[in-house]
Amino acid sequence: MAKKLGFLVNIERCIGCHACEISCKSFYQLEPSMRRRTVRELPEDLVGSPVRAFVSTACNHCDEPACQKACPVGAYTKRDEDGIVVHNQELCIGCQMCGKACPYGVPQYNPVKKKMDKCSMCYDRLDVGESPICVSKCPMEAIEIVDYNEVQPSGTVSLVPTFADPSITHPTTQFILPKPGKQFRRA
Amino acid sequence: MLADNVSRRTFLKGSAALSTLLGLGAIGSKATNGLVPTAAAKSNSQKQQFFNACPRNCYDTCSIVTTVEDGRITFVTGNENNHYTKGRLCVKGNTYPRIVYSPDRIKYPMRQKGRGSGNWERISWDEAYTIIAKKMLDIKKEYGNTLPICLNKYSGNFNILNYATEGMLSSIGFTTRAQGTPCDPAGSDAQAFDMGTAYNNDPEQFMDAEYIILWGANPAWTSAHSMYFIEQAKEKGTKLVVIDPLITQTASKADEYIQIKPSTDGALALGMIRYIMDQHLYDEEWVNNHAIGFHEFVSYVKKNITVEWAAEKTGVPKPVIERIAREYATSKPANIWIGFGMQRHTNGGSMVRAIDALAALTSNIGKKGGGVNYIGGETWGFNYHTMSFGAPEGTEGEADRYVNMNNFGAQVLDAQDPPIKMMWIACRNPIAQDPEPNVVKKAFDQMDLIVTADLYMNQTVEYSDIVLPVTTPFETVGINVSYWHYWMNANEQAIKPLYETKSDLEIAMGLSKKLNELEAGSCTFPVSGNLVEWVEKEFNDDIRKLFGVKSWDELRKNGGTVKASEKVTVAWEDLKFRTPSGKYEFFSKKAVEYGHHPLPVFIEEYKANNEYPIRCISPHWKLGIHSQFQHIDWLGAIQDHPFVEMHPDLAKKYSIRENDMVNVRNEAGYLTLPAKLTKTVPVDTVVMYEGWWKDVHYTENFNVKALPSDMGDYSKGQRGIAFHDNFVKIEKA
Amino acid sequence: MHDLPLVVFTILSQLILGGFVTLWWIDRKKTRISRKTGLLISISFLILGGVSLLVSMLHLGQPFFAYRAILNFGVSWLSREVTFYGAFVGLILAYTWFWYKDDRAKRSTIGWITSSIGVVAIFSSAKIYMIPAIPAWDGVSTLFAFFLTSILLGPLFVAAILAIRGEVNINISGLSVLTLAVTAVVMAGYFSSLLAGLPEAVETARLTFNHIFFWIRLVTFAAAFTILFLSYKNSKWQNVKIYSVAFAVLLISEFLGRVLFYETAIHL
Amino acid sequence: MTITQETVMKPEERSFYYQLFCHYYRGDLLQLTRKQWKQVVQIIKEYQYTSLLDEVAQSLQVLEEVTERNIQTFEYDYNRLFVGPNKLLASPFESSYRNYEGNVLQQETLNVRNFYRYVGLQVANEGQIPDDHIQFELEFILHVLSQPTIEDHRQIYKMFLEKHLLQWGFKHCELILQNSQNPITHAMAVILKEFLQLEGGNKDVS
Repeated sequence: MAKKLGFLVNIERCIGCHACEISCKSFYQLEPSMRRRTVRELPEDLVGSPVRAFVSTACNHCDEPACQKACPVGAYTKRDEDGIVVHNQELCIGCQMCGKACPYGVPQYNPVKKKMDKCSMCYDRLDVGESPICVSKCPMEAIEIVDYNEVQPSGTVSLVPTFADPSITHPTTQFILPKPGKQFRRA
Repeated sequence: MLADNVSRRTFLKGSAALSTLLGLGAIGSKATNGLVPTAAAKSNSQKQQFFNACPRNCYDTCSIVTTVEDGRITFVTGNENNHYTKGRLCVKGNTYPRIVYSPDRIKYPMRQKGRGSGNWERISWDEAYTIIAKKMLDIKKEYGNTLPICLNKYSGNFNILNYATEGMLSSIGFTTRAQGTPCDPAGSDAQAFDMGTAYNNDPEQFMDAEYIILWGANPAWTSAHSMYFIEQAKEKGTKLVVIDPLITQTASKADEYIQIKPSTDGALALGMIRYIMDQHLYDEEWVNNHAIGFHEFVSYVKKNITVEWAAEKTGVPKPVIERIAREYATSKPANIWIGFGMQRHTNGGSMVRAIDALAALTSNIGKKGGGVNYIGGETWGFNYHTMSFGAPEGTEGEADRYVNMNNFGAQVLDAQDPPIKMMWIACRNPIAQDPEPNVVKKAFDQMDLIVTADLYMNQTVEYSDIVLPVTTPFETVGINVSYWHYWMNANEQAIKPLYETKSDLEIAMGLSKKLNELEAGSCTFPVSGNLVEWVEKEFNDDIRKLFGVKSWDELRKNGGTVKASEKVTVAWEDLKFRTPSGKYEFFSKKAVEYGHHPLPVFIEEYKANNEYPIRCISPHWKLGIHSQFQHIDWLGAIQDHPFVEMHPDLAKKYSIRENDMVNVRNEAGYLTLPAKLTKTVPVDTVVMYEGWWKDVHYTENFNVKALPSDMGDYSKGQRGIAFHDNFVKIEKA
Repeated sequence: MHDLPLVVFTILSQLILGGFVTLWWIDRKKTRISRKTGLLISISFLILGGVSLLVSMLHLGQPFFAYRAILNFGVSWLSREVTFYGAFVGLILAYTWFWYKDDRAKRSTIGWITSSIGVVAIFSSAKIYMIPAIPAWDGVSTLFAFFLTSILLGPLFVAAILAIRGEVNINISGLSVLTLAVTAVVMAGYFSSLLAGLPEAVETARLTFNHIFFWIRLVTFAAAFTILFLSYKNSKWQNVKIYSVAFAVLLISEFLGRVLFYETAIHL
Repeated sequence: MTITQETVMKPEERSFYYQLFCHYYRGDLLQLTRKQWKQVVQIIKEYQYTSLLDEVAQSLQVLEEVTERNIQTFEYDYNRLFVGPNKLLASPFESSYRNYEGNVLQQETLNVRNFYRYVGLQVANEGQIPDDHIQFELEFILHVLSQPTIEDHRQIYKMFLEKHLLQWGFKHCELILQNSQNPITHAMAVILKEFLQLEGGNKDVS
């Protein structure tokens, strides 16, 4: 059976350090404003008592990618073998409809190349048995690649606050939400 | 070297006239500065990998793997051979390619005409050395000694070879030195009184702990690699307690977070101790056999401390204190990590002694996975060969003179007989990082010559006469160890030094050469030498034995990193303390010698006055280390301006809304920055992160006074700074 | 503004469709339009069509590879829009040819095909924007808006030119008044659905109401309505000036409305 | 003004300008006195292209009339623009204009290096100073122009110009003009800009 690869982002582990984002950027030598992965601050009342919480997201490699439907040149393909949504920059004409259509705003316009750009789950690394940069460079090991056809991890969610409804494109990314700890705060 | 004759034949009158006018041959005739015929076949375009060591003032001191293609760095990442770095760098380490290849690096030695004018002229290294050496010799002639020359160097680069700067200055005679550290002194003294020295367990042992208390430490931001082990321990069932006045990123991950009133941590520890004593949860055997002064301590506690008092003092409810005390005392091993922030108070050292006592009487010291972990230096036993040359024969005087790094400006101004006339600054940005920067500027004004060696333009360089361009770790050779973990990392030269940059060691050799040219025998520092030979000289038998590696070369050939023998990774495992008594000292005569109470007692905290009622804490920022990294644009894309965090209730009192500009002011100065409202800070405290200087005309130190902490002079020569006993008033700007 | 090329393209393409259908319809109804006038109007569509295609390419990062945009016809509404719109403009060329040849029968047939293709092109165009990622766009109101723009601008454009040429005085104001009324209803429904929708939709409504263009659009809309209503009631008001003014006012109104459409779109 | 086909320079004139700017970016003109600047202007004026362009003529006049004060601050301004130690106001490195976030020693630098290598040249301290410093690019063109023995030397010259110098030279001049605080750096930027314009010929090179 074909694989269904997706990111599993452990928000409980994430310390919002941005190493995933910057290591990806450094490895792919992306322009200053470009981010294939971004770390975002979550609302501080996420688990009730105030905490500093972050979530790291990249392309969600959706089951029904809106980018693919929007793209007029067919630059997007969802790989049969593992479901990775790949953007072929060679074909891209920079119309930016994919960025509009993606509920997560993932494809970003590269003002220097004048083409769109997005996370490829480092498929070329995966193909030779290496893990994606963000996965292998997160100091907290908070990002994993999971074959969701193989394992269905328990306690994960596909929706975190501020995120788009997963029923639109069926993103493969799953999240582990933080567990609230006890807090004794001064009055 | 280009075929001049061909050029000349082709150039007609204009070109010839220009060449004559400039007094130069045709272009291409200056071999060192232009294009030359290809010397060899095209350089190796294959991918090469080198081991580097992150030399920053950081717990994690990572081992780095640098990919080089065509002689240039294409990727920098962590070394998997190092089980602490685990092949992963922090966010800052990931920006190294940008740091090396930014067009804005300082490239050449330069001289400023008019301090602060921005009028710089490029000079050669020879000119720079000449100006500096002449000034040094003039000073020696005028004052009969070299004490008017002052070195202010600290933690910007901990490569062992970088001690060459200190060594070079010692090689000309006795000079004035900025002494002490703004970092850890109060806590280090406390541990020195209690145990003889500060010595921590291997942080990888968080995995072995049953119970972890992070006391005023925020490793999620300042030691991401430690945070990994803590999180892993938590996931396998270890309880994680965080005690902090702020809900830090680390506190956000705690099983239990306890918000304590700042500067009352000693009271909490003593309250826990009282409960543990009352409940007989302490290890009687241990305190009797391995400690002295326990009975005196018991009577102090029984007489002066109650849990109710501790609850009142700290703001932590009595049942919580009791429960945490019981849990801590009954979990084995239980691990405490004391952060540096906690001791940056006027009672910081005594608070650390109280926490040490808590760990001691529950016999958590000397246990794998336990410990009262603060800082350590067991792996630092190098030869420091660069500092071994001594003063030249016939040097007047007996020793270097010290000024307190933590009150640098004022003490430089006060220094007389002789006054300080020349300053050498390396691995430091005092105008951004010192308290009361305006006083430091005044001290600078008094100098005849200020020399700064640095990578990038900053406030201190702006205020210097001569700037010397230095190398990044990737362009030089070195060896690094950590004050926290137990690994030793080799630093190979991965690329040629860009432009005319030199390492501090090369600068030391160059200057020595010039000094000896101008006055033979005026400097004992070697005038030449190969960097690899220099680094090999740092190894001695103790280091070889400790790490099981013969040489730097062997280290670099075998993975670039090696961990010290397991024996040293458990602090005080043999329970042979380095105190005068050889035991753990609840009662320390040494403390008395330095003017402190012999016991770990509670010292009243520094309090706010009515005019400046709000505490202002300036902790470390996650996207920088002190003044380093924060100006790097990759990180600027994440956060591009400084801010002050405040509780919404406090903000409301001053009608301040999110992003409103706020004046933060006290006697020392003021700054204006946008507000960030968050319930993660207490209502009576504001927080500004340390080290921001890019694009603003201030630093957070503008309103930090040079208020000393209680300890530091025993182990570091000078007391620390009570950075967090800083009180301000705020108003909407 | 980044999406300006799209504003211009959508308005122009919709105008051309409305205008084309109007011209074809009048011509088909055996109303006499001189060859010269027919050719003139037809060529003006051709020019506007060319301009609209060029402008739309400005929106691309790689305008020279615009032709690739038809590759994903099977899936992408944008591909379909490009294909159908390209065909539409191509067919206008053929239609124009038969004005030149003065072959009314062929014109009629080709016009019929052209009109249908044009409708499909504008339908595809609307479908591009009906995406869940942007709640303010994701509804039939987008479809309505695009076709209503066609019906508002196209016939007026043709009527104005016919009036200028002094050939046929067609009474277009009835249709326009009706369309404006429908537009008003659609707009009211649209904003109430935004306000009742997702937070992003509410934000779009808020941005729109706070935008000066929205109020200018309302005023121009009311002005056009008044003029056209008077024109509908009073044949004296059916002349070159009135049609031209009404067209100009409505063009501004629609243009500003379209700017807002892009400007206030809030992504999920 | 528009540049017409007729204004294409004679080879020796072209070589002269490359030589002039190469010296300029090598820092050789920093020490010139007022009198020497006058002489430089005299030499330049012997060539026709200067008389064709008002802006250049104006700049030459500025250079002719420089004051002692101007000469004094020239070096400071030159360093602020091209040398440091501050954040450079007009980086002299091609790669800092062309690649992701303006790093030096990137792919563009290697492309430039390949050109040098092709004709048997390299930067003296290769790997230490980025090969695409404008000084080297100018020197390379000068070399190619003066070596008819190099096979395809016209093509190499043209290709290098189009693929490299003209790709960033204008942006560089613009930055100088924006940030210059000294009449000399300003005037030299105007002359360089117009010269590059001419080198670009009728081609639309931006």
